[in-house]
Amino acid sequence: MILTSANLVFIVTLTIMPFLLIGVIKKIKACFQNRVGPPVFQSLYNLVKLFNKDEILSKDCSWIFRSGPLISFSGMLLLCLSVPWLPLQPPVPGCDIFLFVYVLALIRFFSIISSIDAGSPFSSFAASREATLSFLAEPAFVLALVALGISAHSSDLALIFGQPIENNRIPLSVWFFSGLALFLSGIVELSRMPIDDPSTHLELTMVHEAMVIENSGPNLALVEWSYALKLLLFFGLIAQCFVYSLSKIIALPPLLLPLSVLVVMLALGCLTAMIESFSVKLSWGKNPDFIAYAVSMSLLSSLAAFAMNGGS
Amino acid sequence: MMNEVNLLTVTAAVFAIMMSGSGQSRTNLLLYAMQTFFIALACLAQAEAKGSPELYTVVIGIIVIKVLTVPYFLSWLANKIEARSDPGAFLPIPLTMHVSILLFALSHFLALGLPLFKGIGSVASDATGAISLLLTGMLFMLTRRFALGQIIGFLTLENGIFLFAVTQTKGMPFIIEMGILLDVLVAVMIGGLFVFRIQKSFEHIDVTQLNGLKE
Amino acid sequence: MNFVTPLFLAAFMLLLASAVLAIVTRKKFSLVCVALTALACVFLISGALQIGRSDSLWKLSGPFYLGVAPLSFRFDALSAVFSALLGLIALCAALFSHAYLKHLSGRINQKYYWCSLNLFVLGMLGVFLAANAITFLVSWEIMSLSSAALVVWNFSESKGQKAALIYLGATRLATAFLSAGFLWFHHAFDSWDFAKWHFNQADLLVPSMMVALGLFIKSGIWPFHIWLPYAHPSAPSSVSALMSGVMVKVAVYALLRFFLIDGSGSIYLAWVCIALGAISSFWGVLFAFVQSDIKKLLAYSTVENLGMIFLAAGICLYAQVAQLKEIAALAFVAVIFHSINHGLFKSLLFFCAGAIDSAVHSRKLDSLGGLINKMPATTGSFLIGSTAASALPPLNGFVGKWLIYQSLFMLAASETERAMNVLAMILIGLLSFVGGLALAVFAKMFAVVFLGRPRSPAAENASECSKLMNAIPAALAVLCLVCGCFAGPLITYFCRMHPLYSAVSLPSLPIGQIAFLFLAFAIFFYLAFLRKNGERIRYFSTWDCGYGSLLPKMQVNSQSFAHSVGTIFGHLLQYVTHFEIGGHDRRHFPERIKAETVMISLLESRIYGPALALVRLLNRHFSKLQAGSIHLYLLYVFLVLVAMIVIEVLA
Amino acid sequence: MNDLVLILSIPIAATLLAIFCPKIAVLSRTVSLALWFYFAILVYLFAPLFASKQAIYLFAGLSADRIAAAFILLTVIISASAITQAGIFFEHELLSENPAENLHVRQFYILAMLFLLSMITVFFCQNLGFLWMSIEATTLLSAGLVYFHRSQNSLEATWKYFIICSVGIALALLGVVLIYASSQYACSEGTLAIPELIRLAGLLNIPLFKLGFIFAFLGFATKSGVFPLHSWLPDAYSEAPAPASAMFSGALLNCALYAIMRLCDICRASGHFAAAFSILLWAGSITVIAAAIFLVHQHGIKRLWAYSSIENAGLMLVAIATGSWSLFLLQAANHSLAKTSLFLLSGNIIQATGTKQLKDIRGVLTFCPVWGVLLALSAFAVTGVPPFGVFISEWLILNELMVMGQFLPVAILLAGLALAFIAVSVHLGQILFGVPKKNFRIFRPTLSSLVPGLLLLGSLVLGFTVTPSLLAVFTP
Repeated sequence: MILTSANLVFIVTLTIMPFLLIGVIKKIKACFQNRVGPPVFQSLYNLVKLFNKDEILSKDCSWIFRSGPLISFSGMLLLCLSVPWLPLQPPVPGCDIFLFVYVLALIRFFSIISSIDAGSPFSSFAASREATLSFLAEPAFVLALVALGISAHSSDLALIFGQPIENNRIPLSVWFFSGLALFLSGIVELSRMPIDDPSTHLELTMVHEAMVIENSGPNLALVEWSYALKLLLFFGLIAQCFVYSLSKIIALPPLLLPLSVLVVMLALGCLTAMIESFSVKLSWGKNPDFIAYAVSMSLLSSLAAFAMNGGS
Repeated sequence: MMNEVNLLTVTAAVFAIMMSGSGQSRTNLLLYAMQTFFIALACLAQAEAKGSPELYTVVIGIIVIKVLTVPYFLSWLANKIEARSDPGAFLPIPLTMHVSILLFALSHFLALGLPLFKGIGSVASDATGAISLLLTGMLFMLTRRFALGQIIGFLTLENGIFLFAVTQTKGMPFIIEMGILLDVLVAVMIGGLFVFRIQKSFEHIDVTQLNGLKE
Repeated sequence: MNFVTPLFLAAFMLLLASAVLAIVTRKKFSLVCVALTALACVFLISGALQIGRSDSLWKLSGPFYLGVAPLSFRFDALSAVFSALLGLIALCAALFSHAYLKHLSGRINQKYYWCSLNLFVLGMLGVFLAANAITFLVSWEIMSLSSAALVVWNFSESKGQKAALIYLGATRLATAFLSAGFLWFHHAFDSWDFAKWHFNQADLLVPSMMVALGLFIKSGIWPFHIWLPYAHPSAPSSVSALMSGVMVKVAVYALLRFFLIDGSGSIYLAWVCIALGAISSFWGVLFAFVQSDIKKLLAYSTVENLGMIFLAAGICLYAQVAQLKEIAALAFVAVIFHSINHGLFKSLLFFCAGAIDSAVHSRKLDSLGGLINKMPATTGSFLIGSTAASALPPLNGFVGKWLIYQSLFMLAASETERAMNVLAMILIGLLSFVGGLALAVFAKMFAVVFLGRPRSPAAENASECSKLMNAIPAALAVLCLVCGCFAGPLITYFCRMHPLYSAVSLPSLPIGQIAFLFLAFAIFFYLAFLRKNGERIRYFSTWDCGYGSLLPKMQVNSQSFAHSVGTIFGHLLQYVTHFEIGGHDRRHFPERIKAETVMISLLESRIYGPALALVRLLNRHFSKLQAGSIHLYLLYVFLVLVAMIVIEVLA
Repeated sequence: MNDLVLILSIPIAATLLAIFCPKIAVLSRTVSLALWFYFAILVYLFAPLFASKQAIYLFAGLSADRIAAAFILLTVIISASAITQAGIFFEHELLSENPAENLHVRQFYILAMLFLLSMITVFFCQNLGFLWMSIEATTLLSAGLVYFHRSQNSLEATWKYFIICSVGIALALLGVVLIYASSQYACSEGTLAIPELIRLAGLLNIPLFKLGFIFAFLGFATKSGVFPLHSWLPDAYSEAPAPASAMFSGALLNCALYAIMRLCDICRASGHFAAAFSILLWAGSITVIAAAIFLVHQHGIKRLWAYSSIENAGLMLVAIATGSWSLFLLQAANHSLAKTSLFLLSGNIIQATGTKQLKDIRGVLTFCPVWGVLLALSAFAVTGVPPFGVFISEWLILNELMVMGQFLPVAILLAGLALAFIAVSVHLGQILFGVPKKNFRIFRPTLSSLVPGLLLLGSLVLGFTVTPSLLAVFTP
């Protein structure tokens, strides 16, 4: 890989941005709660610390338990490498929407089974909820991407997101609604408020945190890291959607684009933090109602795609 | 000549109607014999009309088998198994007779409606008698409680058919008429045997109680 | 030069010989039967591979004739693919059952089993090769009856009988519809040869629908699927593998042969296929989620997969009519590819279920658990099977699903009716939903069966079964992986099977590269982060909130895992709880409380139950006619006489 | 005349033997051997018939053409099989707890032989009058067979059979009379000879003929068990001893239907086949569906097969309605082979369990796998499952109807056949599987399944070998 400036930006994004996003969210939440909050890169420090720690495993668990985090991390990294970042083409080419979605599913599959592996009722319970939430949110996520794909006449992510702004045929409304749908389903997928509370430690209400309740040491580090990458991946896609829709209104200079994506990602982090500060966690039974919004946004986006597609 | 035949067939039918009005086995059998006798007479009249010698044999056959042997055998059977009086089923016996009179009227209309053979002249009233016998036989079978009654009903029905064959055709082939007679004889013998068996194993011959075989 | 006919003939003869031998010989027949059947399957596979793209007809001349047409068979690429699948799965099944039957010994009559199994394979082979309607139907019925015989292998168990009866009933209905359709086609074309039938005529919609209906019933498409969750679990696992892996594909094959190759003239069939396919994929996976018997769960998953296959078939039919060649080609390949894939992974899973059953003597999810340490080989195969069944890359299940997605996507993006675009979009949403559920289903099954702690003493004491029983699923697992990673050439091959699609270029799927990268990453990170601290691992009990040791019963089980789904889809999955409170003073001091939750099957209680009740009611009324009274019977004679005369006079 | 002696010889000799030979073992073996020998004689006698079209003339009004010959051979095969099986049946019966009387067994043989003779005569009749008489004779002679067990139930069944069939046949006589009357328009004296009637068919008085047809059809239909005239049939089939039931279902049913076929011959020649056609078609279709509904719930094993016979009688009526006698023959042959096997096997099972009640017969596959498997295969064969012959003949019938454009009857038949299959399967499942309720006394399992097995094989062969040219042989 030739070390161009674009690639440099890419590598920096991939290494720094995930931790930065988590840090920003935590910091802003702390601000709203009148706390100082941890340093912005606290999660990175945590990671280093965890990698140097001993690991405790349950006596009942098997190799599946350790394979879960490994697979999620490898998978997330792979996905991050195969998704375009606005002007940057991915190093791993040929990833289409469905492959993307199903690699995510593969990761989910292994995280579900590895969380049940130790036989802990808490993590298994969370796994059940995770499975339920994810299949409910799946249509929203897929349809949002497919709507984009239909407008772009391709299911290849590189062709949907990686187009130069001037040949971008996808209309504003599709970008916008898809972005919204992705954001809402991202809240579900990333276990954020109001679906899941990542900061409490009550086993019975959590989903993601409870799933990894048995993990420790390097194993937990991989989980945290892959979560951070997932955050990056989702926010990256969402941010691109919004940047594109923005670019339909204001002509952005090409050089500013990568920067604007990063800015929008941070802004999304702020938004998430604000939502988490101002909303309460929904009761379990209300979750489908929330997901329904995500699905409606994706449906709106697909309708928009059809409406705009007819002309061409 | 034709009138004679008409009179004879109608008389046979009237005997059948009278028969349906009685519950006494022996009376039934006597009336059956009378009815068959008049059929034999009708047959005789036909034989004279057609001048066929074979029909005379048939007449003798009828008299020997159906007028004498069969009623005698059946009344012997009725005596033996002490089946004297049939209480009747589904319809009171007098009413049965009234219905059979109605059937007689019906058979008149039926006979008029029949696409009959016109070669022998006006035969509608002959057909009336035959059909009436047939219907009365059916009614008899349907309204008698005793197995014996069903045999008598069957015989009456068969009489009707025979009468029909005799009066409405130019005479069935001889061998067939004799065959039918033989058939009746064997059927009555076998039927009688079974009636006897029924009496032995059920200690009655009430066929309405033979309903062990059903769904 | 061409060994196809002799090879197939040899396969036929060997299967027949094996069936007869099973009955006739007295001792040691099991091994001979296995050998003969396996040899037949090998011949079958090699014959199928020989066919390639040639097309030949083979009439069984001589004394064999079926009333209206001779026994005749046709070999072409399509039948080759399916008979190769049959040969493969049958080979596996025969070898597997050799080991598996020991576990059932005493309960199963081996003669009966081997005879029926061989006839079953023979019947399926006949269907795949049949060149005319009569040969097709004869083979079809041999297949159905012998498989029904296998479903009821345990003569004294009433569950199996019920299953077999439901199955027989369903299969007979299917035959009735097929017969009606075939008769009609014969009426239209005056020939029994499939080659002379053309399904692409709009005025033959009704018979086409009848044939399709027969196929729907046989393949267990909603709402005709109810036999499937009864029949598949009741059969011995090796047979379930054949039934689910190959037999239901017979209907898919017929659909391909009749409608997809030839094209259906009417759009309605496409709509029906799409609608029923979509509903059954959803219904199947939803009901699979709440099952707690491994094989029943797998059976419902078959309903789901068949639904997807029929959905793809529907899209293909639509695209053919709408002249969208590329989409049609994609959907066509999807139908074949997913049929094969499903055959591979589903039989793999059923074989594993058999292995579990023979090790633990239970198929109830709630009495299993923790088998990963006891049965490592089975676990590995099952994991691959589950991932394939949840359509996860890089396994073959994903490729099939990807093809369906792609065809739907292209349909949504294509310039056709707007309604169809929207429908395709909705179907994508539905499929992704179904995919998510399928993932949850298989994650649940895998986790409950293999992970955690054993939920019963039997599971605690389980041990790995014989090598043969491990090797067969493992071989299938390798095939699943190969079919997934090297999907490209296979897709091209299948595409060429249709005369019109050979020139169409399809989108490519870089699944091999992705899989390779993934593996490389995983190995790298394992070496980098996890392996080196192997000596720094400490073992402790699972987190128990500090309350003390967790019992195996406290683990999540199949029902509790599915609970949230049960509440969301409460209208479809109707649970009814029965309480039984016993004791001297039940109200104040209950001594024994028993609560049982039962799920009401909507279709059975609302549709099939009433239909059956109607037949019974008719029977009851008819029985009254036969009341035993001779007077009544005589009356019938007279009434019929009167009726006939009246009809004659009126006419 | 010589031929007539040949045809009469064996049954009469067997009858005489049964009258004078008190040893049942000797009697049963001799008679069964004699019947197979008889079959060989008949094959020898009819061989020229299949080589040339010339009918075999026996006596005034008695002659045999190809189809009659085929039916006679079928009847003799069925009877010979039933009588062969009867040897084992009676052996067991005589050894059972309440043994049948020696005399009754001999009576059975006497009646069976005479019954066989009367059935054979039916096929020879070329005269409606003779036809009627021989059909009546079958009733009179077979009534005694039903009464073999001397129980109340068997007596009841016999009485119903006797009375209802007699009434039916009496009505058929009226029909014959009417047809005779109608023929008087064609020739001065009138005639009952079938070839003569066919020749003069165009000149018959049509209204009278139609009326006659209805009566005659009704009569013979009563005998063949067409719904709702079938009422006697389940009782009689169920109460008769198994070999007799087999003869009833396998041979007698064909006789009555053959008589209807003969009537249709005349109809067809008269050019008024359409009326007869629709009567037969609808009677057949209704019978099939009604029998299927009756099959849904049954309490006796032989009653089950009796209803299945009714269903098949309906099918045969439809076959006659298609106007293709060879189809009728094919369906009759297939049904007879499979159904005889079924009745004989059921006889074995009934003897072994000591009950006819379906609810008490369980687990046949467990206690005697040979019977169980054969029973299942026979039942499948009867319900028209390929590759057995009934499937082919049913298929041909349905196809013929399709060609004629009769879609509704096809639908009815398909529904009826499907329902019948399902219903039979349900009962079959209960018979074959489960845990036996009572003790079984199995008697010569292999020997007693030899005849049914061979019959089943015959059905299988018929399924795989029927060609259009073979069918064409029987088309007049």
